Amino acid sequence: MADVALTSDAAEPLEKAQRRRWGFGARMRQHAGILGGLALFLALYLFYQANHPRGFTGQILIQNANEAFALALVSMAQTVPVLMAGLDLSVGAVMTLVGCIASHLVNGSPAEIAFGIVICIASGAACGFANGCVVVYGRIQPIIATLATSAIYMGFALILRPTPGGKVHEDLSWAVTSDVREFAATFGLFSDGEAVWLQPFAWIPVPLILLALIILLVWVPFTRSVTGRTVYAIGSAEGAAYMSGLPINRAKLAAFTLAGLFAGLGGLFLALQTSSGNADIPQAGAYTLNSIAAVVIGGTSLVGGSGSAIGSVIGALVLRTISFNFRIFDVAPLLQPLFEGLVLLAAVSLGGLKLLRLRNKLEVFR
Amino acid sequence: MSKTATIPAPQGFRLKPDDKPVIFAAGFVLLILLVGTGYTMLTQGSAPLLQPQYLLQQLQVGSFLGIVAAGLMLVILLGHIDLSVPWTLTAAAMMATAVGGPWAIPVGLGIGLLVGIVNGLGVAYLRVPSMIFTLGMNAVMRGLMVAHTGGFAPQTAATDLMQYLAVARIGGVIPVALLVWLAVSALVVVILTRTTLGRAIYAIGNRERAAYLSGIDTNRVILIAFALSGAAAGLAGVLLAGYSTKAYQGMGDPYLLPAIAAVVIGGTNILGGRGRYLGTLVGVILIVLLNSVLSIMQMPEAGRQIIYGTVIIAMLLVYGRGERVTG
Amino acid sequence: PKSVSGPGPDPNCFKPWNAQTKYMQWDKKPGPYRIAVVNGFVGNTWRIQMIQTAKAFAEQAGIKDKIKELKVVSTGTDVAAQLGAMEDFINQGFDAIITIAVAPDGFDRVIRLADRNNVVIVPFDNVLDTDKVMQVNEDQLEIGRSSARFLLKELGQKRDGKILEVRGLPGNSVDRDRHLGFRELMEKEGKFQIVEVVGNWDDGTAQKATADALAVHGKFEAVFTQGGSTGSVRAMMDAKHPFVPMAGEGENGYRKLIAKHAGDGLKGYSYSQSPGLVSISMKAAISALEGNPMPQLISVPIPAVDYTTLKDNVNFWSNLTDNFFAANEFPACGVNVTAPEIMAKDAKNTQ
Amino acid sequence: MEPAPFFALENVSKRYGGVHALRDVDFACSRGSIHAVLGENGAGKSTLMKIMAGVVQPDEGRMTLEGTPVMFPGPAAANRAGIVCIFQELSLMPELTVADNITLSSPPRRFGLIDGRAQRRRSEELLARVGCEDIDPSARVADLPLSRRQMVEIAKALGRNPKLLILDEATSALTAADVDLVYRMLFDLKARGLSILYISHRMHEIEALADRCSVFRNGRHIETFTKGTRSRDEIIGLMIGREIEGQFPPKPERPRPAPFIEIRDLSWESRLNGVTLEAGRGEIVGLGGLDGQGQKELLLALFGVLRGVRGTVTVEGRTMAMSSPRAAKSGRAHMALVPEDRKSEGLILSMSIADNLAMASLDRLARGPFLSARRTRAVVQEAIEQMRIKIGDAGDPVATLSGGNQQKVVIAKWLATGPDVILLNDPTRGIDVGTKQELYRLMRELADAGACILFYSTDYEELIGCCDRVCVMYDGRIVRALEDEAINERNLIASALNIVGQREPAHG
Ligand SMILES: Nc1ncnc2c1ncn2[C@@H]1O[C@H](COP(=O)(O)OP(=O)(O)OP(=O)(O)O)[C@@H](O)[C@H]1O
Ligand SMILES: Nc1ncnc2c1ncn2[C@@H]1O[C@H](COP(=O)(O)OP(=O)(O)OP(=O)(O)O)[C@@H](O)[C@H]1O
Ligand SMILES: [Mg+2]
Ligand SMILES: [Mg+2]
Repeated sequence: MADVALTSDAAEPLEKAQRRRWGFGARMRQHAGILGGLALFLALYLFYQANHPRGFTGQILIQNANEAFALALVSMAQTVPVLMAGLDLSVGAVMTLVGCIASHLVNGSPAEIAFGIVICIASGAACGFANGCVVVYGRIQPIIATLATSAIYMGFALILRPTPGGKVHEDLSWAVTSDVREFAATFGLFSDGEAVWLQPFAWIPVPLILLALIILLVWVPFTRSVTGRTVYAIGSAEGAAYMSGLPINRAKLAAFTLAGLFAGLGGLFLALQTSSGNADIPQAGAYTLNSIAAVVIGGTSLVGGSGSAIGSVIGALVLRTISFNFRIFDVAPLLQPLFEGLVLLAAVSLGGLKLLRLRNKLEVFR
Repeated sequence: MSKTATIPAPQGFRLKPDDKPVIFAAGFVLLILLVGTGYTMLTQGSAPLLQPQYLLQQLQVGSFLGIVAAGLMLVILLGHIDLSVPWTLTAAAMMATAVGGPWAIPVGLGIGLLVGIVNGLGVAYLRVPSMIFTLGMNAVMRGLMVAHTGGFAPQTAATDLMQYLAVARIGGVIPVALLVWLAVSALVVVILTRTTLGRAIYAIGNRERAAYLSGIDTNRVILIAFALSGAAAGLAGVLLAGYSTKAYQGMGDPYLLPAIAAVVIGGTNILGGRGRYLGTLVGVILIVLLNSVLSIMQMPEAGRQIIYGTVIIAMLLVYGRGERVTG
Repeated sequence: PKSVSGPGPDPNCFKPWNAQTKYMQWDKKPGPYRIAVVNGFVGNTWRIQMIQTAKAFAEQAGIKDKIKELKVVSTGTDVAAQLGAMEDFINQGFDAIITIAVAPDGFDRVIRLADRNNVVIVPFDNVLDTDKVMQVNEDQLEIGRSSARFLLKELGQKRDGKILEVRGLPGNSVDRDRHLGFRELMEKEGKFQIVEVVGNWDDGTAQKATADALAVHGKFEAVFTQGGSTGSVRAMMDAKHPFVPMAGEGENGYRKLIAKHAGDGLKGYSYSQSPGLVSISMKAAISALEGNPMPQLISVPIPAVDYTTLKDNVNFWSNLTDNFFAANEFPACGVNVTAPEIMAKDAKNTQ
Repeated sequence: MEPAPFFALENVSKRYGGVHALRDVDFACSRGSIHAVLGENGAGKSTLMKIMAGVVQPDEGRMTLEGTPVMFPGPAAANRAGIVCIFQELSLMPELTVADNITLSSPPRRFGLIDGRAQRRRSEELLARVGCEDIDPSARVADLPLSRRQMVEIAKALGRNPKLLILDEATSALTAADVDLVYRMLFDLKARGLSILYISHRMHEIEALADRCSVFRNGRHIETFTKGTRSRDEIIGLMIGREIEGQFPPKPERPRPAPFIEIRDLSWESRLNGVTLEAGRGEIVGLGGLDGQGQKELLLALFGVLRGVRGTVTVEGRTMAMSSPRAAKSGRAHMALVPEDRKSEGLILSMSIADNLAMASLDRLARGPFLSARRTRAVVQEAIEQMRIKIGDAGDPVATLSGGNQQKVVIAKWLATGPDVILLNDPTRGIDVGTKQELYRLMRELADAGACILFYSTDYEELIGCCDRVCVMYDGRIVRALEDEAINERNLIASALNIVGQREPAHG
């Protein structure tokens, strides 16, 4: 009797507490990071398009898509380990290595090309898997493990391509770096891309379509799988995840393998785009560091547990768009690096603003 | 150094686990020397690597990396990282030579300190991940230096004092640079083992939340650590300029990754909270000798890269392994 | 562009690479022109000097009125970004694009677009492995050979002993060509033991690498340092290694050292991959836009001096800093911006 | 009468390095019964449970499940066998939503992919089963108070429809109201024939729930008996191997001292709505009420952890700024806070006991920037003796201490700073009776020595037992202050539910 009163009353104030916290606003706040990134990107990009002599045309879109694709994929790759609260410093190296492999294999008859592409994707995944093994069975911190493996992968890349060069299938290279119509035309599909039903999409750049496919067919299923969920769980609280009987090791291996796969796809595209391979150490480094920046701008927390590869794609786009604008405006060439640095610093520091909202200082530490 | 209760031992063992890195790294240093000597024996029939002047020269060259690593270690112990080292170092060197005269060195150190403080502010007070903020700072410093060189055609000649510190040898034997390195090392050891600052650094590296609730001003500690790291980079820049008698664009680029590797090979936990300076010291020597011997053996770049990677993994497999998760 | 037969205008400036070099011709366009310089990596003195030169040259009388707009961007060591930038300038309707390629391949797509839009692309310094564009460079193989020739001359009768070769950036075609040229002669001429170390064209790295080599090998008969030559000399001085004949780049510092120590045996040779190449490339682009037939591969004479021909304030400047590259002007081409003019400017006239 | 064993262990032993966590233990539990496991900190309870749940493997011994021998390589295996454990250290992922957590290991799927809607529905019904409809499944666990998290943890466990359910101090942070929910759920489960193992350091819970009790003492299974065959004192005797006389120290008979610290309508966000209270030297003032009514926020606010706190706090008439723990510690009211979660907030587990003890008083131990090794050693020694902390070597990581001793370290590290105002946030959670008694004694000694203590507890017995006054909080304000006789179970619960006093809080 007293009990009844007790429970019902007990629930009441708490319910209020909950409501106070879990309105629409809270949901938004969960995605604040990614939304911020999106806003930043739209602002910068529309500004660029609006001021471009040929703004809002197919060519510009294609050119930008081509430029952004590799970085976008490498950033997606970086996201997965970061969700597990680990960094992967080898994404740039894996991209480079796969690019070098592609410059040897992706050429010749359709069969050979298909085979080459499969090998490229497989070896990207294999590199990732190797990282996973070092982390899981070697029990070495991801950031260091991948720092080491990246050196090894660069070594292999240098062996495959002591000096830049190689060849990839020209039509394929042209097709994947153009819009849908060109793609169809190159391979004589859909009556050379003139099919009526195709026209609404004819202007879409192929890289964007590839990106969308990768997200829909690989990333989304991953996040909705138990393994994917486990990755988030590990980033959030590894011990607890283990106690809950989750497959920790499998998830870690899967995560790094997926990272390798994405990075590999990036490398494959870069090879197609440049129809060559180049074991360029500074370039690999640049991609790795940019991928980290992209991940953060995309609203993924470096301490793990929350974020999304889609955010990282947006982050990558933000980074690219910053430099787009230098081509439109007259910035003294020797001041460009400075501006670039400042904008990057500002972009990543935006996250610091949420501190102003923070009321409980303890929330800083997690 | 001896009684470092601050360095936690997982399973109740005491000093053993943190001696391991030092011992193994030292062993590996010997191995490198032996391999190198084997090579020279075969090619020249002489063993120059075992002669004191070679080793002293390596220590002289190594002291630049050593000083960078010493500063970086403070930051890594916090569980942070400082990617702005390359262009902090360069900026310090370039500004020092640009100013020249008696003010050269103070200015160089000042620049380092300044960049460090900005890093500290960003990381501690804005709570931007150090990984990213220092990356941005690195880009900014590069931008500044490009504009500086392009715009002002600065003087780039190192002052005599800078050259003295970097290349002079006391009695023609002991490199002054080495003494500078040792001085810095002594300072870091004292900070880490004997001061409240050091204790706070380890505490924050382990669990900042608890440190904060113990009334430690964690933001201030982070700020100081980054400032010190910056200053160390600045000092290294000044010395390096002295060594090559001038400051030039990009002179800091070859120092970041080796420094990180040295700290980690020395047994410092990259996530912070654990590690002793002696390890870093040995780690630096290991990296420097490895570089030198590979260069002597005319190892092609590919081989170098693969060997670096393998060495780091191998060393960590021996002693750098984390605990298996069980709740 | 259509493939035509030479000769083109101003042959001692636009010198064809060799007899086989074919000529290209673009449709004549009315000036003045919009020219873009797409640089890759920025953040070493050479690139900065190059960018400054480009801007100074655009102001030079006789050029100024032919250029409506000059835009310079640096894309960093990222081939995708560089391709994007070039494509962007094509789309913006620029007439010519001067570039230092981040990689020798992968520009096929951009070249296709450029040809469609009748845009002239001129790679220089790091050139492309293609004959579809007009390119400007010094003959890197020849740089290697001439260095070898000089050293052999200075070594007199001596045809054995150790030679130190300090190479440049691994994997870079310039490094490869200079190396091949050098080895070609040295190995033909004598039975030297050539010790090879990597210096990345960077003073500090070259200095360390040289120091290591000296520590191990004791004495060298001669030294060839592709870049970062100053570092190599410093290392020898630190190691109290006697001065020996040496071939190296065109850094002012290196030339200062030669001038100072030639008497003590530093018989030095200093070729220069000049940042001034950018001016010639711009000039070539303009000439192409004016409809002249141009050599597909333009060979720029190698500005080289040795300890006998060094002259203060002419081909080196003892009172200026070490870092810049002394050879900047090419009188034969009417490129008259000297290094000091570039590198001794102050803030306001860089904007 | 004796039901057939469902899960049985035979002479199981487990050692950690030198420590015998369990020695040659026989233990069995049967379906349809709630089986309590009692023992001091470090007695081996958690280890036993961890073994049953497959988290750790025994060194020796056999386990049989319904007669057939089993062994579990990991928690996953045990789960599959129907053995589910709610661990003392919660096993939730703070960044994930409640729904994600509850359905973590076997989420509802469509076409192999996790089905968000079904998952939400499932978690809602599970939460309903433990009577927590108020928890929004899409809330992040990190944003829930500890008590709510423990309820989520329980819902999560139910979600795996266990045959054997283990609760290892799973209720340590629950308030009377929640505990009551859990009771009913447990009885319900028992009725359905589940076997339930229940670990708690709270006697009244054991008495209310258990059918049978097993007592452990330093790794050995001392005795198992049916409830009611042993008196409370006998049981405690079995647990700690000695008799303990009267659990709470006597309260002093004296007029109420003059206020030392005065808090005037303190407000923060929507969690504190004008708290006014004062406490004098020598007083132990309890903070009562349901969990999550702002007690923790009050302590944090005083300690300078919260931003944007309105209201005034005066110490001996002087206003003090609540800017940071550092200020609170070194300011005129030398404050000390024993925080909610000792493992993440109170201690630095991987650092040595000595370092932890010195952590709060670093600047008092320093000469200039330098730490004085001598002073430090002295302080550590004193602390260890004063608190009777059972340790091997002060250089060992504090993680090697049992929770009880860990808690002592937390308190000792603050006593070393010689505080005037001591804020205690549920300091006895998961602490065994013996240790609790020591703490109570200590609190009283400190008070008598002139300290002023604010003591929040979720266990009303101890509020009754050791407080001079109890201020009961409801919805961020103090709804009732109880003094001596008035401090009793009835009043506490009544005012906790705000049954007396104004029914609805004034603000919206
Ligand atoms: N991971 C471990 N490493 C070393 N020793 C351990 C470990 N876990 C348990 N022990 C030892 O086993 C003993 C029993 O630990 P256990 O956790 O079972 O105690 P408990 O009964 O759960 O105490 P509490 O009431 O605090 O939960 C401890 O005293 C400890 O010495
Ligand atoms: N790394 C370790 N080394 C040695 N012993 C350990 C270690 N980790 C835990 N223990 C032991 O395990 C036992 C249980 O540890 P735990 O952290 O669970 O304490 P606890 O159960 O939280 O205590 P309480 O139940 O009072 O809260 C403790 O007695 C401790 O001695
Ligand atoms: Mg326990
Ligand atoms: Mg326990």
